[in-house]
Formats: sequence, structure tokens, C-alpha cells
Amino acid sequence: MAESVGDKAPSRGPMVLVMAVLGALAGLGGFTLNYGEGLSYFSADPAACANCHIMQPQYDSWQKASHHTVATCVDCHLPATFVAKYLAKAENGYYHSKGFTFGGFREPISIKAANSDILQANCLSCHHAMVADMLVGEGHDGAVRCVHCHATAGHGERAGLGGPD
Amino acid sequence: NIAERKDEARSAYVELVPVTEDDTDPAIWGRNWPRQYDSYQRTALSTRTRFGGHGGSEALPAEKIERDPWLKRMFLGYAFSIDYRDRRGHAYMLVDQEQTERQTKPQSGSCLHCHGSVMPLYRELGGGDAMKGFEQTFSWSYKDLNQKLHDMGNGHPVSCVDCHSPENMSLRVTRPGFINGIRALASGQAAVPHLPSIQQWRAGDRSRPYDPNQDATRTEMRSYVCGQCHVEYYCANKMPLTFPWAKGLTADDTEAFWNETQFEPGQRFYDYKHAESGAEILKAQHPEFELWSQGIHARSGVACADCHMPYIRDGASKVSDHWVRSPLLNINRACQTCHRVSETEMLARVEGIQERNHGLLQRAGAALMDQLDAMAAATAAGATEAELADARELQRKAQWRLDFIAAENSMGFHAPQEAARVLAEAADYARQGQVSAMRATTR
Amino acid sequence: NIAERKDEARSAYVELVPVTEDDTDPAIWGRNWPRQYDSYQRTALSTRTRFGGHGGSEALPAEKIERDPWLKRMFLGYAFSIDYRDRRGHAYMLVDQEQTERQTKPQSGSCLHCHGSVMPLYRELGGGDAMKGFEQTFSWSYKDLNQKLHDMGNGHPVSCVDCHSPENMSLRVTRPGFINGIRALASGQAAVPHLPSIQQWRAGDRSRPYDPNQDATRTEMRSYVCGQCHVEYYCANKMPLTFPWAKGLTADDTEAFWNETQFEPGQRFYDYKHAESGAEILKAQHPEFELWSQGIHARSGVACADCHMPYIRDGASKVSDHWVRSPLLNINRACQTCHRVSETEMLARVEGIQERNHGLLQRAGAALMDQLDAMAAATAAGATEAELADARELQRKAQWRLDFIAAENSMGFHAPQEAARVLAEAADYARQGQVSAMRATTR
Ligand code: HEC
Ligand code: HEC
Ligand code: HEC
Ligand code: HEC
Ligand code: HEC
Ligand code: HEC
Ligand code: HEC
Ligand code: HEC
Ligand code: HEC
Ligand code: HEC
Ligand code: HEC
Ligand code: HEC
Ligand code: HEC
Ligand code: HEC
Ligand SMILES: [Ca+2]
Ligand SMILES: [Ca+2]
Repeated sequence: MAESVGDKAPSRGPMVLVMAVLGALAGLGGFTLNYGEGLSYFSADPAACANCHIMQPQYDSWQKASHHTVATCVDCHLPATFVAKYLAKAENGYYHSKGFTFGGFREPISIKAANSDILQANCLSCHHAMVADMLVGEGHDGAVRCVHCHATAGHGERAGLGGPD
Repeated sequence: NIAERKDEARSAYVELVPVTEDDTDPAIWGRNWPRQYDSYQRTALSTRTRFGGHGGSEALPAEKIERDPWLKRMFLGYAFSIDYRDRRGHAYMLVDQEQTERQTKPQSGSCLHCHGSVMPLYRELGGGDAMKGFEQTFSWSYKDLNQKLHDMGNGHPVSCVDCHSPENMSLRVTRPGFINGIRALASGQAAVPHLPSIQQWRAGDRSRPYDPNQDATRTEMRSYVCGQCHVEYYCANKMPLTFPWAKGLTADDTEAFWNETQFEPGQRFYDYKHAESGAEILKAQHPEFELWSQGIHARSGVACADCHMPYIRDGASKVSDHWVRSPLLNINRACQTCHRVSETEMLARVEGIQERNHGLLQRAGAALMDQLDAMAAATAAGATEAELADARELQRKAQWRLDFIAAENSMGFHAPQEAARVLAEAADYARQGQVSAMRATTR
Repeated sequence: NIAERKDEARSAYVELVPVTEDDTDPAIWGRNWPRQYDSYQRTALSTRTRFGGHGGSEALPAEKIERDPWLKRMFLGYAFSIDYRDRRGHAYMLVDQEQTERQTKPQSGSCLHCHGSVMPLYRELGGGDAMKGFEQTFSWSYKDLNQKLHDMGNGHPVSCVDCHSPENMSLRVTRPGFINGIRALASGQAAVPHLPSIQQWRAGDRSRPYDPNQDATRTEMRSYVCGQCHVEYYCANKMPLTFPWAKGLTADDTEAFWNETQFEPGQRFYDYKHAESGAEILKAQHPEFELWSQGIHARSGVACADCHMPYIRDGASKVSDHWVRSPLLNINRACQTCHRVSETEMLARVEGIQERNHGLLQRAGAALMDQLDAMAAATAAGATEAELADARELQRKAQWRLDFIAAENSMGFHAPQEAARVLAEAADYARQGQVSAMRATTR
């Protein structure tokens, strides 16, 4: 499991970077990207996420939650595979920058269905050995969502999460 | 990617022996899934909490009707006044049914639906069609049908095959009573915010009936498998076993369903006539699924299995604890993944809820006893049938509500406010009945 | 835009004008904290939910005693049967008190404790000692004391200085009634699992009384400031304003406290004699703090301010919404920080709870009316005082419980099961009283 933390260090293939930047640009343009420290957005450093004060409660709570020594934001929130990861970043980057620059997003922030699927896949990618028995059987929409019981895994208790920091 | 995962998953156990629809013996399945089987077997152990599990000896659970004598009096005229005990673990379900002195009054074959691994028997009777077989069993005597069950080698309590598909171990429901009941619920109008798949089915073209095994979400299945048995029912020899859900799942909805049920035209349904008062009484049995449905947990997607079969870590993997029992014996797994407070605090919260409910239960029981006294006094004073009609109606309503919560096994926990509401109505109707009987006395 | 945000985040507030203990005018404080002041002023806006805020015109909230006529009848003999309306925003508290027709019966100076910014007045009367000043006010007439309040320039509704220290804006309680009440609660035996600082104080050497401003946690203070007013009280001219908390906060605990209160030896306390039945009645007023204390939110550390003054984002910083009002008008901020379900779903959950409670409330109200009818019939039939004593006792108990939940303003939400329990008891006692009165008639 430890190696999965390490291998998330971004290897910036130029192709992918372009895609990602384009995704972000689609929403706002270069100004935000630079000034909003948009570039650091593409690193695995959790502090990069916390560049947005809007992410502060998640950042603070992550530091106090059980996974802060073993998983960073991207381990849970971005797809594990290389290309999919940057695609998601581009798409999310669009929403993120749009939201941050123009406001108008709804608070408390809450995870969207597609990102929720990514999250679930990431839980499984680290824990499949432990939970293999749970995945027995098909039909009825796959495994029970891990967050149904382990909502605190990433960010501790929910109270206050996502509210203004 | 997801496909890969599923492969990994499947390879997690080695199927040492093939299992089939006819394997009701859990020991065979246990060869493949020894950890689940181990915990399943522990349901033979005796457990106890303030209100859960059972008092009494290892050999025999305590008599509820002795602990609360008002229960016995309210059942006068029905077999439950003879013998009605605390429940215990799944391992005992068949022997407890065979041995209850309620069997001194002849019982119907329907009883086996929830106490034995009965599916092969249903198929046999129905020439391969379990639903058809099931539909005959209400006219069998319990004794004969149970004999046949044992003869076929299926004399087991609820078994793996009752909840799992032998093909791939996925959850499924098998019981005709449930399949009919949930179908009626889906086809009806009642709000079911806790069952999204029913809402989805309703929004569709309804070209085929709602089918839990096809339509339900995984989360729903984790409660449906229990809803096969932990429900209110009709179980005697005038029609097949019936779950009264067509109008909804609340105490009021199910009462309305029974009120409209008729065996003979114009003859409203009742389970028995009360031996003292002559009122036509409805008996409520263990409506856990129904009460849970009214609570905040159901509404939040929390399933029976989440609390009663929590995951336990066993070496490098985790498995569902098949030692189905009170979650209060297992708070850290059953509650604390969701509720991050101490075990003592969690227990105190449940105790607070249960004590309030218990107080109301006793209060409503006392009110009913006062009503019965008043009706007896009225009869002694020569009140006529017609003069007592109103009081009898009120007794039926009061008892239905009182029994609904008394027979439910969580002492109010599954839906605290709703249980209190139902008990408040029970006490109010019983007191109204007392007043009515007093009027009949002085008229 | 981002640049602005970053700046906002860095800047705390600039104290433009100094504020002091004597500044009851919120406009002055508003110079330093304009965002809080802006929202504070909105309490003058009219709001409405199914059960919250107020019906009626912009000018005047609807009469509760007309909407529910049983309320009026149960208050016969007391000023609440003259005029008793829906509450509305804080901005109106003083004018509503001045204008209620309850003032046609002379009221005590104690009333101002919760409707005006009264601390400078208390200090003035006590020669600098607010507690001493407060202790005199019960023997003043409302009219005279209110005149003095206005003359001193403090004729404002609850103001910044009532909840905040002018030195550093920290939360604090100022009201003597609360300080005495919470002290008595701490010194008593009652369990207070939701108030950890009291448990801690009790575990200490108790060398000095419990002092909320010194001992309470920040979370507790976020409810204590509201507990200064949103509580059950005695407020007339026989003793200073009293919160009945020495034996605990439940309906039963506070009833026991009043039952043991005596102004003259052997003369049990009551608020009024019921005009129809002669029963000695206890009046319950808005026990929000008390009912909240019995609920799961209190127990989980969720404070009044969490729901009624949730944080709102103002640029990069957050401010507490001082537009104190129904959280249902503000679900995303008030609830969704903790509860991750949709707004519709959240509203539906509250509606479910409130509808159940409303049903029980009407049920218990109807039972009480039947009791009053039966008592009137008994009196007409010549029943003696002694024969009616029992029914009167039961009316006192029933009405206390019914009023406790009717006067509480969350329609059961603050503690759903507890509210249902109290209403169940109310209906049961009222029906018992009806029975008792019938016995007195036929005796
Ligand atoms: C161990 C896994 C894990 C890590 C590491 C993690 N998160 Fe999360 N995150 C979660 C889970 C679980 C949720 C809740 C999803 C849900 O409710 O369905 C969540 C939700 C969120 C949300 C959406 C708000 C909500 O509650 O729906 C944001 C924003 C977020 N995380 C940001 C971050 C940031 C920023 C970091 C790094 C500082 C981070 N996360 C690290 C697991 C993680
Ligand atoms: C440019 C500022 C900014 C940065 C940097 C940022 N976020 Fe966000 N994030 C936002 C905003 C604004 C939203 C709300 C968007 C919405 O709801 O449409 C959001 C929403 C989210 C959500 C939940 C919304 C969804 O669509 O599911 C997650 C998860 C999340 N962020 C994770 C992260 C992670 C992980 C990082 C670092 C890799 C990060 N954020 C960096 C501003 C930012
Ligand atoms: C980058 C790898 C990684 C990811 C992604 C990950 N975990 Fe973990 N998780 C770990 C490690 C490592 C541990 C601690 C070691 C152990 O005991 O297995 C752990 C511990 C846990 C624990 C036990 C500690 C606790 O919090 O109670 C739970 C439960 C858990 N993870 C659930 C989740 C869930 C749910 C997700 C997805 C939301 C998730 N994990 C995502 C690596 C990961
Ligand atoms: C229905 C509730 C539930 C769901 C859903 C669930 N878990 Fe768990 N999980 C538990 C419980 C309970 C335990 C504690 C078992 C124990 O302590 O014996 C646990 C334990 C764990 C642990 C081990 C923690 C430790 O102490 O080392 C991990 C890792 C974990 N879960 C991961 C997951 C992942 C990944 C998923 C999604 C595939 C998941 N869980 C889904 C209830 C759940
Ligand atoms: C949120 C947790 C939770 C859920 C979900 C839940 N229960 Fe329970 N259940 C409890 C608790 C707590 C008790 C009280 C146990 C006690 O008193 O010892 C209980 C009691 C019971 C009992 C009596 C147990 C005994 O030991 O005597 C039965 C039977 C039962 N539940 C069945 C069900 C069924 C069937 C469902 C789903 C329809 C369900 N429960 C859903 C928590 C839950
Ligand atoms: C085939 C019918 C059937 C099914 C399916 C079933 N139960 Fe039971 N259950 C029973 C019977 C019968 C008893 C009482 C046994 C006795 O007292 O002899 C019982 C007893 C219990 C008890 C009390 C145990 C004790 O130790 O006191 C609990 C808790 C319980 N069941 C929960 C569940 C849950 C949760 C599920 C689903 C996962 C479930 N049951 C599925 C029939 C069933
Ligand atoms: C719809 C399912 C269902 C049917 C049908 C059913 N039972 Fe049960 N039975 C249960 C469940 C669930 C329990 C455990 C809960 C409880 O004890 O309330 C139980 C408990 C019992 C018990 C142990 C507790 C007690 O009541 O003394 C006996 C004995 C029993 N049943 C006998 C019978 C008999 C006889 C019949 C037929 C008239 C019957 N059951 C029909 C589900 C059912
Ligand atoms: C009363 C219903 C019931 C019976 C009987 C039952 N199970 Fe289960 N079983 C469940 C539920 C509920 C789950 C959780 C499934 C899920 O979440 O999808 C489960 C899960 C499992 C799993 C998947 C892994 C896990 O532990 O979560 C296996 C394997 C399993 N059971 C084996 C068995 C065996 C073997 C038997 C018989 C000895 C048996 N079960 C009897 C209800 C039952
Ligand atoms: C899978 C998650 C989950 C599990 C397991 C769970 N709960 Fe809950 N519980 C919830 C949710 C969700 C709520 C609703 C409140 C909310 O939205 O936070 C809740 C509410 C409650 C409440 C307050 C509502 C009420 O009825 O008074 C109590 C008490 C409670 N749970 C006790 C328990 C106990 C005891 C257990 C174990 C037997 C348990 N819970 C297991 C998720 C869970
Ligand atoms: C968990 C959230 C929550 C907490 C904590 C809470 N309340 Fe409430 N309160 C509500 C809700 C919801 C209502 C119902 C509003 C409605 O019907 O529109 C309500 C209603 C009220 C009302 C009537 C509001 C109106 O618009 O008419 C008052 C007054 C009130 N609460 C005071 C308090 C006080 C004082 C406390 C603390 C002692 C408190 N509340 C704690 C959620 C809360
Ligand atoms: C000094 C006394 C006092 C204090 C302190 C106080 N209130 Fe009030 N509150 C009142 C009075 C009086 C009213 C009714 C005003 C009217 O109807 O004219 C009221 C009305 C309300 C209403 C109804 C608003 C509406 O729009 O219908 C709510 C909600 C409320 N208060 C909540 C709170 C909360 C939460 C706190 C603490 C943060 C608090 N109050 C502090 C005296 C007080
Ligand atoms: C301990 C605090 C407290 C005291 C003392 C107090 N009030 Fe109030 N009053 C409140 C609160 C809180 C509300 C808002 C909640 C409600 O309406 O139930 C309120 C509401 C009112 C209202 C508007 C609603 C209605 O009842 O028509 C009037 C008028 C009123 N009070 C008059 C008085 C009078 C007259 C007195 C003195 C006899 C008095 N109050 C004493 C706290 C208090
Ligand atoms: C009924 C009580 C009450 C009144 C009156 C009141 N406040 Fe507050 N105020 C609060 C509470 C509660 C908080 C939250 C404090 C905390 O969490 O520590 C708060 C917080 C604040 C804060 C800190 C920042 C924030 O927004 O959380 C400021 C500044 C403030 N109030 C200013 C004012 C001003 C100016 C007024 C008068 C216009 C005022 N308050 C009137 C109860 C009140
Ligand atoms: C600061 C956190 C917080 C806030 C804000 C909050 N809640 Fe809760 N709520 C909880 C907790 C904690 C529980 C108890 C269950 C648990 O342990 O998860 C709970 C339980 C509940 C329950 C189930 C218990 C019951 O009484 O039936 C409902 C319904 C509920 N909340 C509604 C609301 C509503 C409506 C609001 C907004 C007006 C609200 N909550 C605001 C934390 C919060
Ligand atoms: Ca029945
Ligand atoms: Ca009072």
C-alpha cells in the first residue's frame, strides 16, 4: 500500500499537462491559473489543494483523520491510472477554477456522483485484499459504498465539513 | 478495471464443494465459507441485554406473558395467552416453533415459512414452482407439513440458501410471503422514501411486477433478506400467509389493510374474539421491518445487516458477522463506524430511548387493563351488545397499537418517535374505551 | 476577485468605535461589525414555515388561541386566554410585549428580563450590582419599569451587549435568571450528559458556585446565550423571576420543582386556578432550552447557534448569521454541513417529525377538552369539591405536559421521542381525569 502513495508523484507528461491546462483554461483563462496558484494544483501535495481556502476544512480535517500518513488528496480523489487522472484533473479543474473565481457554487460543497465513483475505486485499490469477501456476488449495484460506514476515513467527523472554514 | 476487481473478488474463496438450491444444510456451504459458517453457528449461544436476547434459562427463554401479565390478559382467547416467550438465536427457530405450547391449538403449515429452510419443500409441492407450492401450505396442518420437511432432509433453521444464491453468493430473497408483500407495497400508493428501487420501479412503465431480486439495490437487499420473516403477518388456515403491506407499512396502514380484508362478504377480518370482552381483535407479530421503515436509520440507508451483521475483521480480510444478535453486544462494530462516540455513550443513548419506550408501553398496558375492567363491569351491570359495540371497537384499535410496539423487538429503538406515537394512540383509545364502557354501565 | 478574497481572509475587524457595557444600542456596535449588524437587523423581516415564524399579517402575528381553540379554553382564568400569538423575530420582542393584551392584567417588572436590553437598568437599581437590582424588579409593575428602561435609553430588544463582552466580543451570559437557574441545576443531582462543564464542576471541590461565564465550553455558550430567555419560568410578583431547574430539565423534573415550591407554608405553588374547573394550574412557557436538552442534538454537542445562527460565507471569512430564525429557511447552512442529504429530503424529515408531533398535540388537546366537559358535567350534577379533587389533580398534570410541548416552539423537533412521550402522558392523564370526573358524577 505504501507504494501507492509514492507512485502518485506527478510525472508530468507534456501531453497530459496540455490537456489539463486546456481543461482549466476552458473555464477561465490563464490569469486565474497563475495567480490562483493553479499550477500547484497539478501536484500531489495536499497543500496545493488547500491553496483554495474553500478546501481548507478538508485539508485541516484530512490532517486529523486516520489516513493522513498513508494517503493524500489525490490518492482518494483522482483516478489511479495515468491518463484518467489528468482527465479528471482537467474536468475538475474546470469546475474548481470556475467555482473559485466566479463563486456561485453551492455550499456546503458536496461530492458529485462521478467523483464518488472514483473515490470508491480508490478505496478498493488499496484495500481489495481486506474487503475481497464483501465483493462476492454480482447484481444489486456492486459493493456497498465504503463511505456508507467509513465516512470518517478521509476527513474525520462530518460536522462542519464543507461549511465555511 | 471493475471487471478486474470482480475477478479478484471471486478468487477470494476457493469453492471446495459445489452448492445447489437443494442444499439446505449449512454445513455443506460452510466448507466453502468457513468463517461465515463459524459465526452462523454461534446463534446457538445464549445472549442477554436489558431488553434484548432472552431471560430465563439456557434451555428455555423467559415467558413474556408472565413478566407482563397484561399481555396474557390481552391475548385471552388466543394461543399467545398459553405460551409466549422471549426470542433467541436463529439456531433455535425450528425447535422453538415445534415445542411452543401454542401448538396445543392446531397451527397451519404457513408457520414453516419463517422457521425452516422450506424452499425445496415448496418446490416439491408446486411441481417445481415454489410459489404454487407455497400457496397450498396454509391448508396443511403444521404437524404434517413439518413432518414432510424433516422427511425431505430440510429440517434446518434459516440457512445459507435462504439468503444467498448458490451460483455466486449474491444476496437474494426466496420467501413467497415477502415477494408478494413487497410487490403489493410497490403497486400501492404508500410513500417509501427509504426504498429507492420501488420509487424507480413506480416511475417506470410497470410492464412487469416489482421484483426485489432484480430491482432492489444492494443496500435494500441487506434489509429485505430479514424482511422475509421479521414482519407482521396473517398465518392461519383461511388464506395463504399474507404480509399486510398494500396500503403501506405503518401501524395505521396495516390496520386499514386488515380492516378491509374479508373472508366472507360483510365479515370483517379478525384474528380472535377476546375471551372477556368479545371484541374482534387483530394480533400484531414482530413488525421489525415495518417499524424500522419509519425510522431515521432506514431513511438514511442503514440496513438491518449494518447493525445486526456488522463486518468483523478476521485475519487479513473482513466478513459479515453471521452471529445475528443484539447490536448492543457489539457496539464497536455495529455502531461506532458511523457514530464516533464512546461505547458507554452509545449504550446510554439506546437505554434512554428504550426506557422511555418501556415506560409508555407499561402505561398503555395499564390503560388497556382499566378498559377491560370497565367492560367487565358493564357486562356485569347488564350492558347490551349494542351498548358495548363502541368500547369493543376502541379495544380493537388500542390493542392493535399496543401489540404493534410490544411485539416489535427493539423496544422502540428502530423508530423512537413513531413507536411513542403509536403507544400514545394505544393509551388514548384504551381510555376512550374505558369511558365508553362506563357510559354503557350507567345508561 | 481572488485578490480581494485573500485580503478579506487576512483582515480581522477594525474597531472603529469603542463599545462599553452601557451601549445597548446595536447600531453603535454595528459600526465595528457591520456584517453581523446587517443580519441582526433582518430579524425585523417576516418569515413563515409550516409551523415556524408567524402566520397573520406583517403587522400582527396570528392568534394561537384562535387557531387552536382548546388552547384558549385551557387558559381560562389566566391572561394567556386573552391574547397569545405566534412569535416572530427578535426585533419585535419589546413592542410585542408592550402591546400584548395580556398587559390588560397588570404584569410584573420581571417580564423585561427577556424582552429588553435590561442590564444597565439592573445595575442602576442595584447600585452597580446587577444581581441585586434584578432581585428588586419582580415587585415593580411592568409599566413603571419599562418606562424607566426607555428613560435610560435602553428601550432596545436583545442587543449585542446581552450576548457579547464589549472587551473582546467573546460570548457571555448576562441574565440573572439564567445564572441562578444553571447554578441550581449544577448544584443538583440531575443527569446532564449534554453539559460537560457541569459534570466537570461537580467532580471538582465545589468551593465556588458553577459560573457559566467561567466554566462553560464554547459549544455550551452557543446554547447558553439562548437559554437566557428560551426557557420555562415563573414571572410574577411573589418572587424574583425563577427558572425551575434545581431538579433537572425534563417536564417531570420541572413539575416536581414547582410542586415543592411554596409561597405560604402548606400552600402548593400554582400559576392560576382554572376558571371552569377550579384546578390549580401550572403554566409552561417556551421550554426550548429544556426540550433541546433531551434531544440527540444536544447530546451530540449541537448548539442552538449551529442551527439558528449558522455560519455564512462573506467573501473569504465567515460570520454567524445574526438573522435568528427558522433553520428551515436556511437548510444548506443550518443542516447540510452535518447532514449530507438533499434539501428536499432534509425538509421531508423535519416535516415527518413535526406532523407526528402535531397529530399527538391535537389528540391530547381533544382529551383535555373531554376532561373539562366531564368535570363541568360532574359539577352540574352536584359533585363535591372532595369528589373532584382527584380529577383536578389529573388536570394539573395533563395540562402541564400538554402546555410544555404546545408552548415549545419547534413542534417537537428539538427532541421528537421525548415530546411524544410527554404528549402521551398528557392524553393519558386527561382521559384518567375524565374517568375520575365521571365517577364523581355517578357517585
Ligand atoms: C482516505 C481518503 C481521502 C483522502 C486522503 C482525502 N479525502 Fe476528501 N473525501 C474522502 C471521503 C470519504 C469524502 C466523502 C465522500 C462522500 O461523502 O461520499 C471526501 C470528500 C471530499 C470533498 C467533498 C466534500 C464532501 O464532503 O462531499 C472535498 C472537497 C475533499 N474531500 C477534498 C479533499 C482534500 C482537499 C484532501 C487533501 C487535503 C482530501 N480530500 C483527502 C476521502 C479522502
Ligand atoms: C482553485 C481553487 C481550488 C483548488 C486548488 C482545489 N479545489 Fe477542490 N473545489 C474548489 C471549489 C470552488 C469546489 C466546488 C465546486 C463545485 O461544487 O462545483 C471544489 C470541490 C471539490 C470537490 C467536490 C466537488 C465534486 O465535484 O465532486 C472535491 C472532491 C475536491 N474539490 C477536491 C480537491 C482536490 C483533491 C484538490 C487538489 C488536488 C483540490 N480540490 C484543489 C476549489 C479548489
Ligand atoms: C493510498 C492507499 C489508500 C487509499 C486510497 C485508502 N486507504 Fe484506507 N488505509 C490505507 C492504509 C495504508 C491504512 C492503514 C493500514 C492498515 O491498517 O491497513 C488504511 C486504513 C483504513 C481503515 C482503518 C482505519 C480507520 O480509519 O478506521 C479504514 C476503515 C480504511 N482505511 C478505509 C478506507 C476508505 C473507506 C477509503 C476510501 C474512501 C480508503 N481507505 C482509501 C491505505 C489507503
Ligand atoms: C456496512 C458497514 C461497512 C461497509 C459498507 C464497509 N465497511 Fe469497512 N469495516 C466495517 C466495520 C464494522 C469494520 C470493523 C471490523 C472490526 O473491527 O472487526 C470495518 C473494517 C474495515 C477495515 C479495517 C480496519 C482496521 O481496523 O484495520 C478496512 C481497511 C475497511 N473496513 C475498508 C473498507 C472498504 C475499502 C470498504 C468498501 C469496499 C468498506 N470497508 C465498507 C464496516 C463497513
Ligand atoms: C441502526 C441500527 C439498527 C438497524 C438498522 C436495525 N436494528 Fe434491529 N436492533 C437494533 C438495536 C439497538 C436493538 C435493541 C437490542 C437490544 O435491546 O439489546 C435491535 C433489536 C432488534 C431485534 C431484537 C434483538 C434481540 O436481541 O432480542 C430484532 C429481531 C431486530 N432488531 C431486527 C431488525 C431487523 C429485521 C431490521 C431491519 C428491518 C433491523 N433490526 C434494523 C439496531 C438496529
Ligand atoms: C427465515 C426466517 C428468518 C429470517 C430470514 C431472519 N430471521 Fe431473524 N429470527 C427468526 C426467528 C424465527 C427468530 C426467533 C428464533 C427463536 O426464538 O427460536 C429470529 C431471531 C432473531 C433475532 C434475535 C436473536 C437473539 O439472540 O435473541 C435477531 C436479532 C434477528 N432474528 C435478526 C435478523 C436479521 C438482522 C435478519 C436478516 C439478516 C434475520 N433475522 C433474518 C426468523 C428469521
Ligand atoms: C412471517 C414470519 C413468521 C411466521 C409466519 C411465523 N413466525 Fe414465529 N417467529 C418469527 C420471528 C421473526 C420470530 C422472532 C421474533 C419474536 O420472537 O417476536 C418468531 C418467533 C417465534 C417463537 C419464539 C418466541 C415466542 O413467540 O414464544 C415461536 C414459538 C414461534 N415464532 C412460533 C410460530 C408459530 C407457531 C407460527 C405459526 C402460527 C409462527 N411462528 C409463524 C417469524 C414468523
Ligand atoms: C438471514 C440471511 C443470511 C443467512 C441465513 C446467511 N447469510 Fe451470508 N450474508 C447475509 C448478508 C446480509 C450478507 C452481506 C451481503 C452484502 O453486503 O451484500 C452476507 C454475506 C455473506 C458472504 C459474503 C462475504 C461477507 O462476509 O460479507 C458470504 C460468503 C456468506 N454470507 C456466506 C454465508 C454462509 C456460508 C451461510 C450459511 C452458513 C450464510 N451466509 C447464511 C445474510 C445471510
Ligand atoms: C451505516 C451507518 C450507521 C450505523 C451502522 C448506525 N447508525 Fe445510528 N445513525 C446513522 C444516521 C445516518 C443517523 C441519522 C442522523 C444523521 O443523519 O446523522 C443515525 C441516527 C442515530 C440516532 C439518533 C436518532 C434516533 O433514533 O434517536 C441514534 C440514537 C443512533 N443513530 C444510534 C445507533 C446505534 C445504537 C447503532 C448501532 C446499533 C447505530 N446507530 C448504527 C447512521 C448509522
Ligand atoms: C439541530 C438543529 C437545532 C438546534 C440545535 C436547535 N434548534 Fe431550534 N429549531 C430547529 C428547527 C428545525 C425548528 C423548526 C422550525 C420550523 O418549524 O420552521 C426549530 C424551531 C425553534 C424555534 C421556533 C422558530 C420559529 O421560526 O418559530 C425556536 C424559538 C427555537 N427553535 C429555539 C432554539 C433554542 C433556544 C435552541 C437551543 C436551546 C435550539 N432552538 C436548538 C432546529 C434546531
Ligand atoms: C433576551 C431574550 C432572548 C434571547 C437572549 C434570545 N431570544 Fe430568541 N426570542 C426572544 C423573544 C422575546 C422572541 C419573540 C419575539 C416576538 O415574538 O416579538 C424570540 C424569538 C425567537 C425566534 C423566532 C423568530 C421568528 O422569526 O419567528 C427564534 C428562532 C429565536 N428567538 C431563537 C433564539 C436563539 C437561537 C437565541 C440565541 C442565539 C435567542 N433566540 C436568544 C427572546 C430572546
Ligand atoms: C424567561 C424569558 C421570558 C420572560 C420572563 C418573558 N418572556 Fe415573553 N417571550 C419569551 C420568549 C423566548 C418568547 C418567544 C417564544 C414564544 O413566543 O413562545 C416570548 C414571546 C412573548 C410574546 C409574543 C408571543 C405571545 O406570547 O403572544 C409576548 C407578547 C410576550 N412574550 C410577553 C411577555 C410578558 C407580558 C411577560 C411577562 C409576564 C413575558 N413575556 C415574560 C421570553 C420571556
Ligand atoms: C442572542 C445572542 C446574540 C446577540 C444579541 C448578538 N450576537 Fe453576535 N454572536 C452570537 C453567537 C452565538 C455567536 C457565535 C460565537 C461563537 O461561536 O463563539 C456570535 C458571533 C459574533 C461575532 C464573531 C464572528 C462571527 O460572526 O461568528 C461578532 C463579531 C458578533 N457576533 C457581533 C454581534 C453584533 C455586532 C451584535 C449586535 C448587532 C451581535 N453580535 C448580537 C450571539 C449573539
Ligand atoms: C453540528 C452538526 C449538526 C447540525 C448543524 C444539525 N445536525 Fe441533525 N444530527 C446531528 C447529529 C450528530 C445527530 C445524531 C445522530 C448521529 O450521531 O449521527 C443528528 C440527528 C438528526 C436527526 C435524527 C434524529 C431525530 O431527532 O430524529 C434529524 C432528523 C436531524 N438531525 C435533522 C437536522 C436538521 C433538520 C438540522 C438543521 C435544522 C440539523 N439536523 C442540523 C448533527 C447535526
Ligand atoms: Ca398479525
Ligand atoms: Ca411557567
